[in-house]
Amino acid sequence: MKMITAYIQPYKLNDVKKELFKAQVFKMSITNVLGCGQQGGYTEIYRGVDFEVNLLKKVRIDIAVNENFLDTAIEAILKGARTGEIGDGKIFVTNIEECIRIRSNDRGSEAIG
Amino acid sequence: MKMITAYIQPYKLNDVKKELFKAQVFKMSITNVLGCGQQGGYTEIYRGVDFEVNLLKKVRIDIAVNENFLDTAIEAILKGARTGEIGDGKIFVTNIEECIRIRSNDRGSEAIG
Amino acid sequence: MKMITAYIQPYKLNDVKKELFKAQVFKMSITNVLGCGQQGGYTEIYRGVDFEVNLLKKVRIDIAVNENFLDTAIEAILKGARTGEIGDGKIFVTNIEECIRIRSNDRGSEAIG
Amino acid sequence: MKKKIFIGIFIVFSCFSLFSYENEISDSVVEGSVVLADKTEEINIMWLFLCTVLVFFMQAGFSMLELGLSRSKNAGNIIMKNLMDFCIGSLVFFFIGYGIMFGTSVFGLFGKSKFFLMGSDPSEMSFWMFQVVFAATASTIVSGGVAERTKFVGYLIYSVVITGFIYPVIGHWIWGGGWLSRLGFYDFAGSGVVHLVGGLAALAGAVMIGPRKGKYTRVGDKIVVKAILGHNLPLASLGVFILWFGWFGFNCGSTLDFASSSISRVMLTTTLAGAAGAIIAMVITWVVSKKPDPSMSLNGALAGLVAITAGADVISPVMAIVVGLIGGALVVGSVELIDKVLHIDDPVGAVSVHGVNGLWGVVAVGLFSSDPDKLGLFYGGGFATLGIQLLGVVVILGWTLSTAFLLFFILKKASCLRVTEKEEMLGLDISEHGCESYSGFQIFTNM
Amino acid sequence: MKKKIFIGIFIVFSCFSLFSYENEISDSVVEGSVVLADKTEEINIMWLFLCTVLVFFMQAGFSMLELGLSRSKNAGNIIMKNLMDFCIGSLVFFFIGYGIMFGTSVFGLFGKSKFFLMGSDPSEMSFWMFQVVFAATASTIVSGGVAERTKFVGYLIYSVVITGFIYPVIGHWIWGGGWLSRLGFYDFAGSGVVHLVGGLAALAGAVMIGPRKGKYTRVGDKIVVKAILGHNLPLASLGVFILWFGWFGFNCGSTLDFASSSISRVMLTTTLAGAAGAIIAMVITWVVSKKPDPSMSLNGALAGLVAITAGADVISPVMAIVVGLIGGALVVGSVELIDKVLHIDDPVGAVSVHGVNGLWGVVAVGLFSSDPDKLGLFYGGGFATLGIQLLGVVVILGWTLSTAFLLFFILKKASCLRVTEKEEMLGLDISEHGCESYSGFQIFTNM
Amino acid sequence: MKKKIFIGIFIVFSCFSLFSYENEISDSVVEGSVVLADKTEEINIMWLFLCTVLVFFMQAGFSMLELGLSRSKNAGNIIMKNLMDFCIGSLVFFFIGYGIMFGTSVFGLFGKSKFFLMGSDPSEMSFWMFQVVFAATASTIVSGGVAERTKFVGYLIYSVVITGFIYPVIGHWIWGGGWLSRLGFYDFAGSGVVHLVGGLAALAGAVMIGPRKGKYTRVGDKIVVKAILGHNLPLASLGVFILWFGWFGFNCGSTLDFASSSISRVMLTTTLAGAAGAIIAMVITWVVSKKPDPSMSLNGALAGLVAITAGADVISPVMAIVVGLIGGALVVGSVELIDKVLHIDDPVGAVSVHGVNGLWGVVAVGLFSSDPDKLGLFYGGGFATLGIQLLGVVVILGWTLSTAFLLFFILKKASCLRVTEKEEMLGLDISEHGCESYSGFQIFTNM
Ligand SMILES: Nc1ncnc2c1ncn2[C@@H]1O[C@H](COP(=O)(O)OP(=O)(O)O)[C@@H](O)[C@H]1O
Ligand SMILES: Nc1ncnc2c1ncn2[C@@H]1O[C@H](COP(=O)(O)OP(=O)(O)O)[C@@H](O)[C@H]1O
Ligand SMILES: Nc1ncnc2c1ncn2[C@@H]1O[C@H](COP(=O)(O)OP(=O)(O)O)[C@@H](O)[C@H]1O
Repeated sequence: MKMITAYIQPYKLNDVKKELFKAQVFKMSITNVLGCGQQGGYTEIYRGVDFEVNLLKKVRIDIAVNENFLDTAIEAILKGARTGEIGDGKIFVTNIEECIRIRSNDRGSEAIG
Repeated sequence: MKMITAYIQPYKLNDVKKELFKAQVFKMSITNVLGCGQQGGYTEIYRGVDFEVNLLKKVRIDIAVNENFLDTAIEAILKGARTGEIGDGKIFVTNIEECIRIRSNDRGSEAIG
Repeated sequence: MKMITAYIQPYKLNDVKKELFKAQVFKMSITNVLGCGQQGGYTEIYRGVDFEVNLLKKVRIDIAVNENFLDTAIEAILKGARTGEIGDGKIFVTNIEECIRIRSNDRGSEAIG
Repeated sequence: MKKKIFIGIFIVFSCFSLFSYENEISDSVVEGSVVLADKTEEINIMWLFLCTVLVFFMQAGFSMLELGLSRSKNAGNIIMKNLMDFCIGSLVFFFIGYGIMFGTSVFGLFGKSKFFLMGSDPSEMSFWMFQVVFAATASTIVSGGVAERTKFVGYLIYSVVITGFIYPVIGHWIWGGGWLSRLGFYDFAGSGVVHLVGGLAALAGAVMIGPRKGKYTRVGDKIVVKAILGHNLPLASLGVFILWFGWFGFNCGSTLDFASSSISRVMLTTTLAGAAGAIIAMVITWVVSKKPDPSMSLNGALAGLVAITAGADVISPVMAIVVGLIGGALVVGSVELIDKVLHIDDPVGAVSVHGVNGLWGVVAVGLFSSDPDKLGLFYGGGFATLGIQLLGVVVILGWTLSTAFLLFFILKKASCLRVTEKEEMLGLDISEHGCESYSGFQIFTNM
Repeated sequence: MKKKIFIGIFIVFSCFSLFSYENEISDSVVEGSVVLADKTEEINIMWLFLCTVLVFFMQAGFSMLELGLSRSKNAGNIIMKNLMDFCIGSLVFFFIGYGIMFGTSVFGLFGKSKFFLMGSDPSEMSFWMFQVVFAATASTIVSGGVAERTKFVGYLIYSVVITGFIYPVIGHWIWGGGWLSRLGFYDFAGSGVVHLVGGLAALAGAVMIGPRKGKYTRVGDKIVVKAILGHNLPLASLGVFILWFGWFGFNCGSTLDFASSSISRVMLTTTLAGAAGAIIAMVITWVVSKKPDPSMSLNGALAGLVAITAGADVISPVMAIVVGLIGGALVVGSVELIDKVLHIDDPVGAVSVHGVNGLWGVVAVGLFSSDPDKLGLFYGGGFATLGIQLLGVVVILGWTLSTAFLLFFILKKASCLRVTEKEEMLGLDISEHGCESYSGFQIFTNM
Repeated sequence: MKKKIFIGIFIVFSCFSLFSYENEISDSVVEGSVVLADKTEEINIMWLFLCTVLVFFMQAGFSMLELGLSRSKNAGNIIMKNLMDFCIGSLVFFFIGYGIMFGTSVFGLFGKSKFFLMGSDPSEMSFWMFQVVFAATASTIVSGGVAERTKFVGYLIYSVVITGFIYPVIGHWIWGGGWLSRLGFYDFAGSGVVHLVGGLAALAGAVMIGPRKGKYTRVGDKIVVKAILGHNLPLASLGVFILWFGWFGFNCGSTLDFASSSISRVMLTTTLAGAAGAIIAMVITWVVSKKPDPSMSLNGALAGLVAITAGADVISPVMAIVVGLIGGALVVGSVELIDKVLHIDDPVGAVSVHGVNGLWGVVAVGLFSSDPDKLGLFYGGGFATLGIQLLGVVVILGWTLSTAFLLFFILKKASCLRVTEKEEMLGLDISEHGCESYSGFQIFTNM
């Protein structure tokens, strides 16, 4: 089982979700984060004083999948999130050792979906 | 060392915390997330127009534990969070390679607790 | 590739960022979390009734780095976040199996930075 | 002789002309004073207009205060309750409430005319406007006491009954020429009629509905009281400022007459009592819990305002400070008592602010009144004024508690009173209104 | 004889004295009434002052309402629009608008004097103040309809044109002694002049600017309508309370005369219509979507208020309830129609609240007026009043839609109308104003 | 003869009756005008009531503005400061402040009677009410300048001293019949007495307390200025609307007489100056930083309002626009100067808005007054009016800065002035008041 963690542009969330649903991935958890990356941020002026916004709003999506779904899910995210511009984000994959459905105490790959 | 990441119903947080404390697990980090799962969401009507809420409020708990605490902690979470209804959530376990206490630079399993 | 996850005091974020920048680490994602740790919280009184605040505001920083950057990044975080007082936080390191830059579909360690 | 007759006629004529002229003059003078009287009436309508809009605005104040002191997941419900108790209340008061309160009295018990404001002149209409915002105030007080767990439909029914029956009847007794007023009971601007009635109804509601889930938990054989924090202190404070702003209309307008010499005095006593209440509440929380508590200080200000309301025109400025100080102390003490000892869950402190201090305000008249017609105990009036004020308190307690408990009891039996546990946890916004009040904001709701 | 002469002289003298005295008396009476008249003017200025500040405060109400019903990322832009349409509007109205509206009429078409308030006396100045807050109201209504996507500079230009030209011209026709008023068209406090004009301009703006990104998406050959939730219902509700509070000034002040016998009646009808509008909107959403919708109920209250505005002084209290009920129903229906059928994106419902109900208010005069001079259809007036009211509607529609569409068309051509897609997604706060409205708050913005 | 006698008697009688009647008439006329005079006083109390409540409501405006422009973690503290400076201030002003300001003058330096409002009639009480809300305004201005780092107890002490001593003394000099007013210094509604005093006290406070942690950081030998964003722009904008709303009472009420012919003019100049100030602030930020800045535009509106306050009744409408424009420009410039050059940390711009523009307002009278008694420089008055106005400025500067610096110096020595660094980082809500202002909201606080 793998955990896919993707950082994407907030306004791309709907597209990503749509693509994931198409790919039969229905479960995920979403967090809003502030990202610091190549995009670099921007400078605004508040009451005459510059302030640097180098933490940009991003959305983090966590999706736990079984191995066989990994590539489909990643493809879906890429499709939904890519604009080709700096700031599109990153996808990280880590290993999950155990997964438990709280409701039923199901464990392992059957608990994931 | 393992990281337990649990997604639970927000209103179960207090119960889960209580169970964890009983099980001598006192350290954790909590994030609020939006979850998309079997629960499916609901449809509401805003100014005459349907809007689908398919991102439900969930709470994410991250607990780093030493292996010997793993099962106790998971049991505690299950006990505190289970209602038996859809939406109860999931627990994921991943491996932690290193743990450092910032204050003292302690490393490894002694830094966890 | 490793994921560094650090929980720090919110007001130390600027210092940590400064140290990371010095160490040539420019990419990170930041989440605000509530932490429960040794610090223990405090009790306040609201309308005559005690309320225990045992979830303290913390900031979580996620930094994906290549192995060769791991120690530098950790050092930077330690330097920026340490005050020596309880509540300084923890750093966890986990393994990343894959990293993908959404914009360009770059994979692996070149995608990280 | 002709001349004499002529002279005689002339004189008679001149006298007549004098006479008729006298009439003319006095007519025109009367006319002049009629014009004057006319303007007086118009100016008075303007005065009532001014005070009415101020009191109307208190609806916003109550709304913001209740919003601020409760949780975000119920904000939309609170908005609806506060909007609807005014809207429904004003129609009900138009249809029947006003008639019961101010119609021709039947044995001093209730009024029986003026329903639908039949045959009202402008003065009466402006009087109705001033009264309807008072009725709405009494009604909306309850909203805070039963917040975060009441079924919306139950609240609507409640608000029909209070503005159509409970409030107008007691109002008739005291302000509508009914029996209590005939005995000499004095409640200038409504510490009793409005606030005590509202506060008691809130008490009945809070008791019948029971506490919010998680407020009191039994651990062993001890009940642990948990604080449930309000989600928006800035809005709560705005609410208090709005209420205070409106209170000037509430109290000063109760002279009903722009030419009353009491208006300035009422402004003064109102200000001083409110200020004193806030200060003492701050001081007490500072001493007791080591930190001056904002939400309690806000309540303290309101407590002082409620307390002075009954006697704002008969209590001296210095004594108004005393009344406010006691009011502020009472609110701190009674919030703790009601919460920690009685375990009645009153999210915004409606019972303490309006009930306890409404009562205190009525009694304060009996103690501090310096009005020669109704001297208070401390001004040499003995127990005469105080006695009748205490009687009034008993009557208000009896009437309001019995009717309000009955009402909430029936609502409970009819399953219209409380939402399910699940709905409560989810928040009334979603479960009762299908809305989100702070869409997009990340809000942590673990209770 | 001497005596007789003496007597004669005496009599004549006494008659003279009587006469001269009569003059004296009547003089002093005249003097008395002169003093009175003087005060009347001053009191009237005070009356207008009171109503003006109330209407001014409606700017805050509109601002809070629009803020609450749109997304957090555009809050700063909404603040700027609402602040600036008043600021710019008041200067423009001072320079030219007022002159066009109330200057000496040129063929009943527009005024041509009083620019810069040249040669105004205090009464005129207070009248200007009362008028400028009305002009600002008309102007600010549009803000809500074009919210969340309009270029700031385009909005500023729009607000110059409406307060300097569109509004004053139609205002002249109806309130400034122009041709429509001469035909007998009646719009007491501005359902037509202010609200319908504002609502139509909002319609023109919303159509020309197009919907917010993501509001309507084509799926297959069906257009899917998405709800875009407002971010702060508490502020929206505060806005409605503020608006209602101000509305008392808006409607009652439109008597322009504190001594008018209509004031009380106007307060009453205003209250009842607003209440009825809110209730019916709640009931309809409750029936249709199973849950009573707060934001629609708030709109319902405003709808009732807009609807009664044209006839607040000529419609009976009971009929005011009917007018409000219809208004509340209209707002629910037309919001759905405009959104789901016409696919016009009006974030706060400005077209429905002000446009549709402004129109309804003007027509309602023709149906329900019980004023003997302009009896409505249901009061035996036949089609006389109704006809002229309908004519007025047509004229307002024609004038406002043509000028507003032209204006927004030109703005569009000049690329001053809409921000880029990227700016819209980022939010106007950052892209147009370089600010954050809720710094620090974690806000989830995925649209 | 009998007849003649009879006639004679008759005539005499008729004359007598005429005479006595004359007396009767003139009596009743006198009576009539007595009634009239009476009403005038009552109406005036009503006028002061109206303006007083408007000015009172400015407390809410200041509170919301300060809240909005500072960080969420200090919101509860700001609420407490704004509530308490009114509450404590009004008691202190009742006890001693008013007496010092308006009591019998001792050498034109301070008053020595009327403490506790001893022996006041209704008119005096209403005048006190109007004055206390002014005093509270002066006091609350400082709150914004010292926000987010001041110890609560220190702030309370400060507010006792300003309302009990600093403000009343200078107020006596200018408004209480003291020496400055005798020299002809003119400050209509308080640009000097209220705003300049408040602004200077804020300056003293901000300097003595020092900047918020993180505001200015030394990097090498350069000081880097960091913007600390306000957390709630919508509340800040609401605050400005409330302030403007109240300002009508502030300025127009300063006529102290409903029958004053200036009221309309004052409304007009107030509106135009505020509007002009907002516009120019917007334009300047637009030009300089490419984007029109909301918070600065809000400040601009206030700047215009402050600037016109001293001369609202003697400056023509067109010149009011000029005064407002300069005021708006001054606020933008001085905010930058104070922050970037002087490195004085004034979170809400209190020094710029109230101090700089208060000064400008006082000077503007010397330049633009068209009042024949005190013609301004540009109206042919030479340096006479200007000179005395400048003298007044110097006096206010001298008095306020010296007393305020001394006060804050003592507070600092007594360790009552500033919270610890840790408390500041944690936020004053938790450290000073043990409360959370936005419980549940996820707020990102990294400063
Ligand atoms: N090494 C990293 N560690 C943690 N988060 C990262 C890392 N790299 C990127 N991110 C997240 O991804 C977001 C987008 O990164 P960015 O470099 O701007 O994208 P792109 O590579 O497409 O230009 C960042 O704002 C951050 O939240
Ligand atoms: N595969 C997954 N990946 C990420 N998060 C998940 C996954 N499955 C469940 N979750 C999280 O757990 C929550 C509960 O899941 P759900 O399927 O509704 O619970 P249950 O399985 O008990 O019905 C979801 O809202 C989501 O936040
Ligand atoms: N075992 C753990 N699992 C998850 N989060 C932890 C764990 N230990 C600490 N944390 C996080 O780190 C924060 C600081 O921990 P704490 O024990 O107070 O620090 P310190 O060890 O320096 O005293 C906590 O508030 C929590 O967010």
